[in-house]
Amino acid sequence: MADAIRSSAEELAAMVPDGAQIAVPPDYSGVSMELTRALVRRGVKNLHLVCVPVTGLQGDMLIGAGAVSTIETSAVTLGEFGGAPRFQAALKAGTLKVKDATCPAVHAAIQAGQKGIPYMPLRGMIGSDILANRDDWLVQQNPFSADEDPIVLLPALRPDFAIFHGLKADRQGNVYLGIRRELFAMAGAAKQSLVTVEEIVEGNLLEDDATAAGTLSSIYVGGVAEARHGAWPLPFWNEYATDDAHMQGYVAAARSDEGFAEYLRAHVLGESAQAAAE
Amino acid sequence: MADAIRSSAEELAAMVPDGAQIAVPPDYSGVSMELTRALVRRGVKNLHLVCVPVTGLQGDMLIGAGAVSTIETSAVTLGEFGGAPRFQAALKAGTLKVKDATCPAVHAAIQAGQKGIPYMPLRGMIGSDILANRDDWLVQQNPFSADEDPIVLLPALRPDFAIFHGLKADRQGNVYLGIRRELFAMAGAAKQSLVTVEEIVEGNLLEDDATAAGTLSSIYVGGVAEARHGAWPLPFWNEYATDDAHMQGYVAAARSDEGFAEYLRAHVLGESAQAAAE
Amino acid sequence: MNPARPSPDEVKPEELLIAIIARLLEGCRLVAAGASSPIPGGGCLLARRQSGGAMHVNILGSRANNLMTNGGVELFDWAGQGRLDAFFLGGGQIDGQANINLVGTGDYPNNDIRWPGSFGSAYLYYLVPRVILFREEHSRRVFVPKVDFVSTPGTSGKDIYRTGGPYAMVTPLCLMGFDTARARFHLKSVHPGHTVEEVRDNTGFDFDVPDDVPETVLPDRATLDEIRRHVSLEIAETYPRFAQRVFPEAMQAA
Amino acid sequence: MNPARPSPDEVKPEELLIAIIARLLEGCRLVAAGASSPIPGGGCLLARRQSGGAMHVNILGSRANNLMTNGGVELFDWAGQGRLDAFFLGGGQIDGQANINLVGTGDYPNNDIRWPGSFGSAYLYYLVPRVILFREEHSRRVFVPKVDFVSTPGTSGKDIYRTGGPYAMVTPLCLMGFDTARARFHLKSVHPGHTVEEVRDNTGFDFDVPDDVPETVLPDRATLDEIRRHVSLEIAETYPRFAQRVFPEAMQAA
Repeated sequence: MADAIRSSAEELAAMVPDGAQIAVPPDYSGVSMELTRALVRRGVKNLHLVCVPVTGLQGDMLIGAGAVSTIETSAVTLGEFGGAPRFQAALKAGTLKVKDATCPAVHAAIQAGQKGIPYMPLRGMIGSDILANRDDWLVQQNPFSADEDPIVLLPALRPDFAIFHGLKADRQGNVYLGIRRELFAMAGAAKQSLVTVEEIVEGNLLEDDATAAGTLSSIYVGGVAEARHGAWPLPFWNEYATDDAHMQGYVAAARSDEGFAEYLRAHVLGESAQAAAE
Repeated sequence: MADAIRSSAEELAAMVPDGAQIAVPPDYSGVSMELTRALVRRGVKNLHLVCVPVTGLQGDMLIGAGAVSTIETSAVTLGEFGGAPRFQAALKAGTLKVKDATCPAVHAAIQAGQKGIPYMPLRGMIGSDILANRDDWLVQQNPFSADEDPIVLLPALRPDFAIFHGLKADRQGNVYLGIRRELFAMAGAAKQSLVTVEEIVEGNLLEDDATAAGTLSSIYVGGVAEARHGAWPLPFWNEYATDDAHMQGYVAAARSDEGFAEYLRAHVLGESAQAAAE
Repeated sequence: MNPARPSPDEVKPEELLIAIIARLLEGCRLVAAGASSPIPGGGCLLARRQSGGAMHVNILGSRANNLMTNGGVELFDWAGQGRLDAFFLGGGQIDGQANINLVGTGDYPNNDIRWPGSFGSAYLYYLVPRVILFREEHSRRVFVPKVDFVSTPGTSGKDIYRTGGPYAMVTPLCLMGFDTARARFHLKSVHPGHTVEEVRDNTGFDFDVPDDVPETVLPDRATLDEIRRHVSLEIAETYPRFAQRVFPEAMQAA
Repeated sequence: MNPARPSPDEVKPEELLIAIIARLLEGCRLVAAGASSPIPGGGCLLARRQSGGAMHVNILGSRANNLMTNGGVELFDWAGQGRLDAFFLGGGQIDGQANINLVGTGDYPNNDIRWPGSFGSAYLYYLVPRVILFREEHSRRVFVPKVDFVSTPGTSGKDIYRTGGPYAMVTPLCLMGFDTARARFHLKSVHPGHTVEEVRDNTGFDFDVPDDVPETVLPDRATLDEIRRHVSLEIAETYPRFAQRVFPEAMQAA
C-alpha cells in the first residue's frame, strides 16, 4: 500500500519490538544487512531468529550484538570465510538457545505458516539427534498407511516479521524478488515483511508482465525502504559480489569480544556505515 | 533435456496410456486444448482426471469423448457460456465417477505431491457433504492442540502426467509459465509434464534473468511440442482471448450426443482442427 | 433541485447493490471477488476508492486488479493466514442456517440438476471473517428450508476451527444479517420499491423480522458519481458486457 | 609414448577425485552438489559431459547450472518427489555405520567444538538413492568409531521410510562402498600411491577389506582432457579460486 514506503532502514527497525520472532534468508538470497545494522543500532533485544533455512553474517552479527536469545537454524556459517565466531562464542558462554533443524524442515514449517495450517508432515529426520533434541516436533503414524510408518510433524512457523532485501519496490509497496521464491514463502508465513530494496521505482511492478512473476504484492509488506547496496558486504543476486576483504576483516575482528565491539563501532554504530557501503 | 522436444501434440498424446491419472489446470491458466484434441483423436480411455482445482471445456470434451472414468474436481463449468453439457450428461447416464472437492484441498493435495509428503492437513471442510462423500480423506485431531481440534488430512496427489500449455520453451525443454505458479506445483506433483507451447525459442530460458523467475526447468518435462494457439478456443493469459463464437457453438452442439459427435468430427477428429485454430 | 440523496428511480438496481456491498466492506484491508461476479467486484472497487488506498482488492480474472503471483493457491493461503477480510459466495440453494449448496438438487451424486461444484466455498466460508452471500435471484427456489447438499455449512460446532462465516446476505430485494449463535438470518433493510411481504413470499426459510424494518439507504450522489464515472470503467476491464449494459454512458464516454 | 591411461604422477589428486565421482554418478538423471563443493561439483559437470546431455546438474551457488526457480525448497522437493538421484554429504565426523555429525564434538548443545550445523542432511540422506560421502581429510579425527552427534543416521529400521542412503565414500586415500544391510563400509579401491595400511591407520572405525584390494583406476587421457579443458572452465564460474589453483593453465588460456 501507499503508506508502506519508509524513509530508511532506521524507520523499519523501529517497528521491531524486543522479543519479536523474525525470519531471515540465507546469505545468498537477499539479506538486508542495512536493516540488520539498524536493528543493532536500535539495540533490539531477545529476538527469536528463524533462519530460513540457514544464516551467516547477519545471524552472527545480531548474536554478537546481544540481540538474539533463541536461534532456530539448520546452520550458521560464513562459508568460505570460516565458522561464525560470535555464534560459537555465544554457545560457549551459554547465552544463546539454539534450536538445531534441517533445511527442509524449516522450509516445511514456513510453508505450513504460509498455508495457515497448524503443521506439516515431512519425511526423514527419524533417528537423528536433531529430532531427539526438538521437543516441539512430533512423530506420528502416517494415517494413510496400513503398515507401520512413522513420520515427523513440524508445527507451523508464523514469525512476527520476515526481513529481507529485494531488488526494487514500487510506490504501492510491491517488491521484486525474482527467482528467490523462499522469500515469498517467508513473507506468506510472517505476519508482515520489512524490506529494503536497491531502488524504489515508478510504475506498478504487478502490472508489468516482465516483473509480475517475480513480484511479491504489497499485501505482505509492512514497510519498505530504499537502501542501495543494502546487502553489503554480502553478495546480492547478480547485482554485486561479496566484499571479500570486508568479510575477512569481520572474521578476524569477531574472534574476540573486543575486536567485535571495535567492528561494530567502526561499521555499524557510527555514521560511516552507510558511506562504507557506497 | 534436449530430447524433450516432440514434433507435435500427437506425439505427446501417444505417451499417455489408457487409465493414466492426469492433472489439468483451469480454463484461464493455460490449458493445452491442442493436446486435449490429440488425446481424443488417439482414443484414450479411462483417464483419471485431476482438475487443479477446476475444469471447463477441456474436461467436458474429454468426458464427452468417453476418455474419462473418474474426475476429481472442485467444479466443472464453462463460465459465462453456461454449465458443462457433457459432464452433466455423463453424470445423468452414470458413466462417470465424480470426486467432488474444494479448490484449496486440491491445491494442498498437489502441494503434498510436490513435496513428496504422504498427506497435508487443511482447515475447513468439516461439516461439508464434500467431506462426507470423500472416503479417501481423513479427519484427525491436531496433535499440536491441547483442546479438541479436528482437522482434515488430504492424501497427496501424484498424477502420472501434468498437461498444460505454456508461452514458450527452449530446446533444453525449459518452459516459460510466468506467474502461473499453479502449473509449477502440478509439474512438481506429477511424475512428468507434457506441455504444448506457443513457440520453441533459441537460447536458455533459465539463464536469462528476464525469464528465469517464470520458467519451469526441464527436470519436470517429459515432452514439449510447439502448438501455436494451442489453448484455442480458450483464452491464453494476455496472448489471446476466448473465441466466444466457437464456445457458443460448442455449448449448443454439446447439448445432445449427436451434436457433440458432430462437433468432434468438425473440430477435433478431422484435419481442419489445426487450421481452424489459426 | 439536486439533493445529496437521489430518488429511488434514479438508481439502477446494480448500482444499489454495488453501494450496499461497498458499505459491508468498510474497514477491510484485503478483499477478493471470485470469477463471474461483476456486482461484488464493483462493490470491492467502490470500497477501495472510498478507503483512500488503504484497501487491497483482488478480482479473479482481472489483470489490473490481480495481487496473486504465487498461483491460484495464493487466495486460499491468504485466507489461511488470516489476511483475507472479505469474500463472496453465492449458491444454487441457500437455507435458513446459511448452509450453501453449489453442487445440485436431489440426491448426490446422481442429482436431478447438477451445478458446477463447490469451488473454494468449503474452505473460505470457515476462514474469511466477512463472507457476503450474494444472489441476483431472490426466490423460494434459491432460498430453501434445507439445502439438498451442504457444499459448506453456515455454522460449525465450537470445537471446529472457524474464524469466518456469513456476515450478510445481499439480494435484489433486501439486506439480511446472520446471527451465528442462533444460526438464523434477520432482515436488516428492504430495498426501495420492495416490501417485507415480498421478501417473505420469496424466501423459503424462516428469518427474524424486527418490528420496524428500515428501507435500504440509497447511495448518495457522490457515491453514485464514483460508481458511474470510475467504478464503471474499472469493472469494464474484467466485465465488459456487464459494464456496457449497466453503464452505457460511461462506456461511450470512455 | 602416450598410452590411453596416464601415469599416476600425471594426474592431480583433485582430477582423480573428480573422475571417481563422475563414475559414481553414471546413469543418473538429476544430480546436485551443495555449496562449498568444488570437487563434487566438478564430478557432476564431468558426468554430465559424459552423459551426452541426459544428465541434469544443479550446483548451488552457480548461475549457469541452476535449475531451481521455486526457491531453496525446490532441491528438497526434488528429493521428496524421487527426482534427485545423487547428492553429496560431508561431515565433521563420520562413523563406521555411516552416521554423520555436522553439529560438533562433545556434548550437545554445549559442544567442545561447534560446527555450522546439519543443513539438509537429516532429510536428503533418507531420500536420495546415491548419497556420496566426500571428505578431503582422511583421518581418525574425521572417521571415528561413533559420532558424538547424529546429524543424520547411515541406516534406519525397516519401518522407517527410506529410499536413499550412503552409496559410496570418496576420500584422498580410497573409495569405499557401504553395505546397508550390515551397516558397514568396505574398501573398494585404494588410490595410486596409497596403501591399505595407510587407510587403516587413518580410519577410526572397522571396515571390511577384501583379500585383493584393487588400485583405483586412473581417468583415461580422454577423460583427463575433458576435465582439464572443459570442466575446469565450467567449475570456475562458481569456484574461481579452486579453478585457479588446480587448473592454472586452463584459466590462463581462457
